[in-house]
Amino acid sequence: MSDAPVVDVTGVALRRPNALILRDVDLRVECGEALGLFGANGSGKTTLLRILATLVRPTEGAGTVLGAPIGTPHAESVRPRIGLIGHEAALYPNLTLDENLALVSSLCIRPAMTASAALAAVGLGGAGRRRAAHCSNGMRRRAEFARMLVTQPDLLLLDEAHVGLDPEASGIVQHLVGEVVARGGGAVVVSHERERVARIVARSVVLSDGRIEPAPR
Amino acid sequence: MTKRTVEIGAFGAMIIAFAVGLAVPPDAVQGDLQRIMYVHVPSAWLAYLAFGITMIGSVVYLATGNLRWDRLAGASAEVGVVFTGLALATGLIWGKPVWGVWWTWDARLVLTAAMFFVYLAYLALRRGVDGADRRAKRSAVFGIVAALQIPVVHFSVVWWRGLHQPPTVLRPDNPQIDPPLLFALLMAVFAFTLAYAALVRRRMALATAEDSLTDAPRPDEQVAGAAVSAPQIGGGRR
Amino acid sequence: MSDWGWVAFAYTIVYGVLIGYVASLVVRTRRVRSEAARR
Amino acid sequence: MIHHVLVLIRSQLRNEARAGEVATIIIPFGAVALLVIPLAIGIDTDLLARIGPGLFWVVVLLFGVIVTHRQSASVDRPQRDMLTLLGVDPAARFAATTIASTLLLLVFELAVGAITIVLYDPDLTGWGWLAVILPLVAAGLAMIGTLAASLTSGLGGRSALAPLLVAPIAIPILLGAAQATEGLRVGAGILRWVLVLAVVDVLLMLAGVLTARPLEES
Repeated sequence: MSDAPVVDVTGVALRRPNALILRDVDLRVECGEALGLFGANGSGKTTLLRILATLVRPTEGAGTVLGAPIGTPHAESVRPRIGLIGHEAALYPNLTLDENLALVSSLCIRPAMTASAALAAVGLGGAGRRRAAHCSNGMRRRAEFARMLVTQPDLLLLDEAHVGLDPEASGIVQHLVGEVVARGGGAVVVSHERERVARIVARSVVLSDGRIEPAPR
Repeated sequence: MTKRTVEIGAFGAMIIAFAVGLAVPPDAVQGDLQRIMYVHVPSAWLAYLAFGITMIGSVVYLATGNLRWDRLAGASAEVGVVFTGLALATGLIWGKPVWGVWWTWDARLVLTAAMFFVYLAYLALRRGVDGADRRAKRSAVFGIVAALQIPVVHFSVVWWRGLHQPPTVLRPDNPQIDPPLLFALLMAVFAFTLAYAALVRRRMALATAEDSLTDAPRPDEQVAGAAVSAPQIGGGRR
Repeated sequence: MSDWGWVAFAYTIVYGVLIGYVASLVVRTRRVRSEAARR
Repeated sequence: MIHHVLVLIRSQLRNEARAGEVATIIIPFGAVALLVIPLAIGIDTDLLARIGPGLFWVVVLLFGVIVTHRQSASVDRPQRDMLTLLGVDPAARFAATTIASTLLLLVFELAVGAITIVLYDPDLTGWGWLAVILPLVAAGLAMIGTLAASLTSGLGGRSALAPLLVAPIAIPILLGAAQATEGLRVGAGILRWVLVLAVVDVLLMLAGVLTARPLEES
């Protein structure tokens, strides 16, 4: 991939009825960089991630994500290269983990791994026939990580990455981020666990008052 | 034409139409009950016009993304539901003494009732959605779906009840209505249409004010997260 | 009810509803304006 | 695109087969409705035989809305985000949900139809036409229901709003279906009503596909 930054947005503002979510966000993620994003509850981290994922159009601001200008139809073409894990798992509750992952890999243009191999890699090889509704939160998170192994995104967006994870599973986060960085992609990791995040990202910023500030050391 | 001119004109025309409607001689067949037609026919006409304008506003909004058209669609629907309701109510009131029943399963009645409920659903949808852009998109989609369906509703209802006597006014070669009565009817249609225009303008202005209240920037605006501060218990800030 | 009674009934409803609707528009506009002024 | 649609239909149907909402909740609910109506209007078997088809269509319309709003068709934001990021076109999603709902509505129609035959003993002259009428009705209802579901997704009061959006728009479907079966009973031509159903379906398909994108962005 080229050396253009993975994320390069300036002046991003988002207004919702009765609230200004983001005021003036400047954010740059270089190729091969992982960025930690902190912020108090309700400061707009999730919304910012959804803007970077091209799922939300900002009210103001410009820039590019994976080279595509945000807020234009052109941005749709890079969507398959973006991986987003939100706080709720994107799983069909009545399908098994196997079936959920198989769905992803059959919709994916170029799956990097089979569904069962990905599940085995995150330690869910024995739970593939269990329905998502019957899995614990931590297991569902692991299944989401398996999805990232299948889709191999160039921009990895992790929301509340460490919630509900045991130490082994946080190793998976480290692996995923390391992999995307090694590929020359970028990652934005939202978390409240600053110590754990510090180990996997090169740089951290804080979202506060609708702006991005450098993280205090 | 300024807003004021339209409003004053509408007010004046309504008063004239009211007076003319009561002053013209009674109809040869229907007697004084004919006077109900001077409010019923224009209301029914506006029910259709308002729906047409809502459809146009929805289509142009989706094509251009200009919120003005969405406000036109919404305003026209709200004013339209008022006139559709009036058309139904006056139809019932006319039907009771003439036919002996409030309601009959006449094709036009059923169609008007269906439109009334489509309007109500449209307005309920608008009320349910927060945010001008989101509301505009969703209601425009419903406005277009409804507009596509209305002709089908029309034909299916007409076929269902069999064809009815066509309107008697619009045949200049064979006027079946006395000139003074025709004048009263046309005056009423004119006055009601002007009133519709004035009301839609008012409603659009109100919509603009409401949107700027909820969506526009404010000097003391709170940014998301400002509402959340360090907790008072549990050792405070980490 | 006489014919004129029915006519009066219909006219009362039509003009009553229209006046009521105009009044509601005026009230709503006022409320929004005062809300905007308070900010 | 077609591949995406097929994959999505399969997983939606599988999801519903496991949840069993249509089979264990909505069909019994429709059956109860057919059972209580004679209790309210009296047990005149001739009358029931005559109004049976009409009641069947009313039940299909009002309860069919629930089929299109079943839990397994509701797509929450995380799933929708995932599908969008996988590059699934909004129109493909609309098509998949609609086709899955059409198939489930057909099942619903057949089950409720069987109950109508048992309880009301209607005249079944020309029943072969139902092979055309039932799918057309199912498709139309599925499209209106899917549109209404996406129009009301994420809104408070959604469960109450969607049926209000559907019912008046579905009038031509109800009339077309009811008049077609009535026409079969009295031996009149029904082509006109089948045509109404077909036109409704085509218009809704156009509307659904063309508006999928603006809806996606809202």
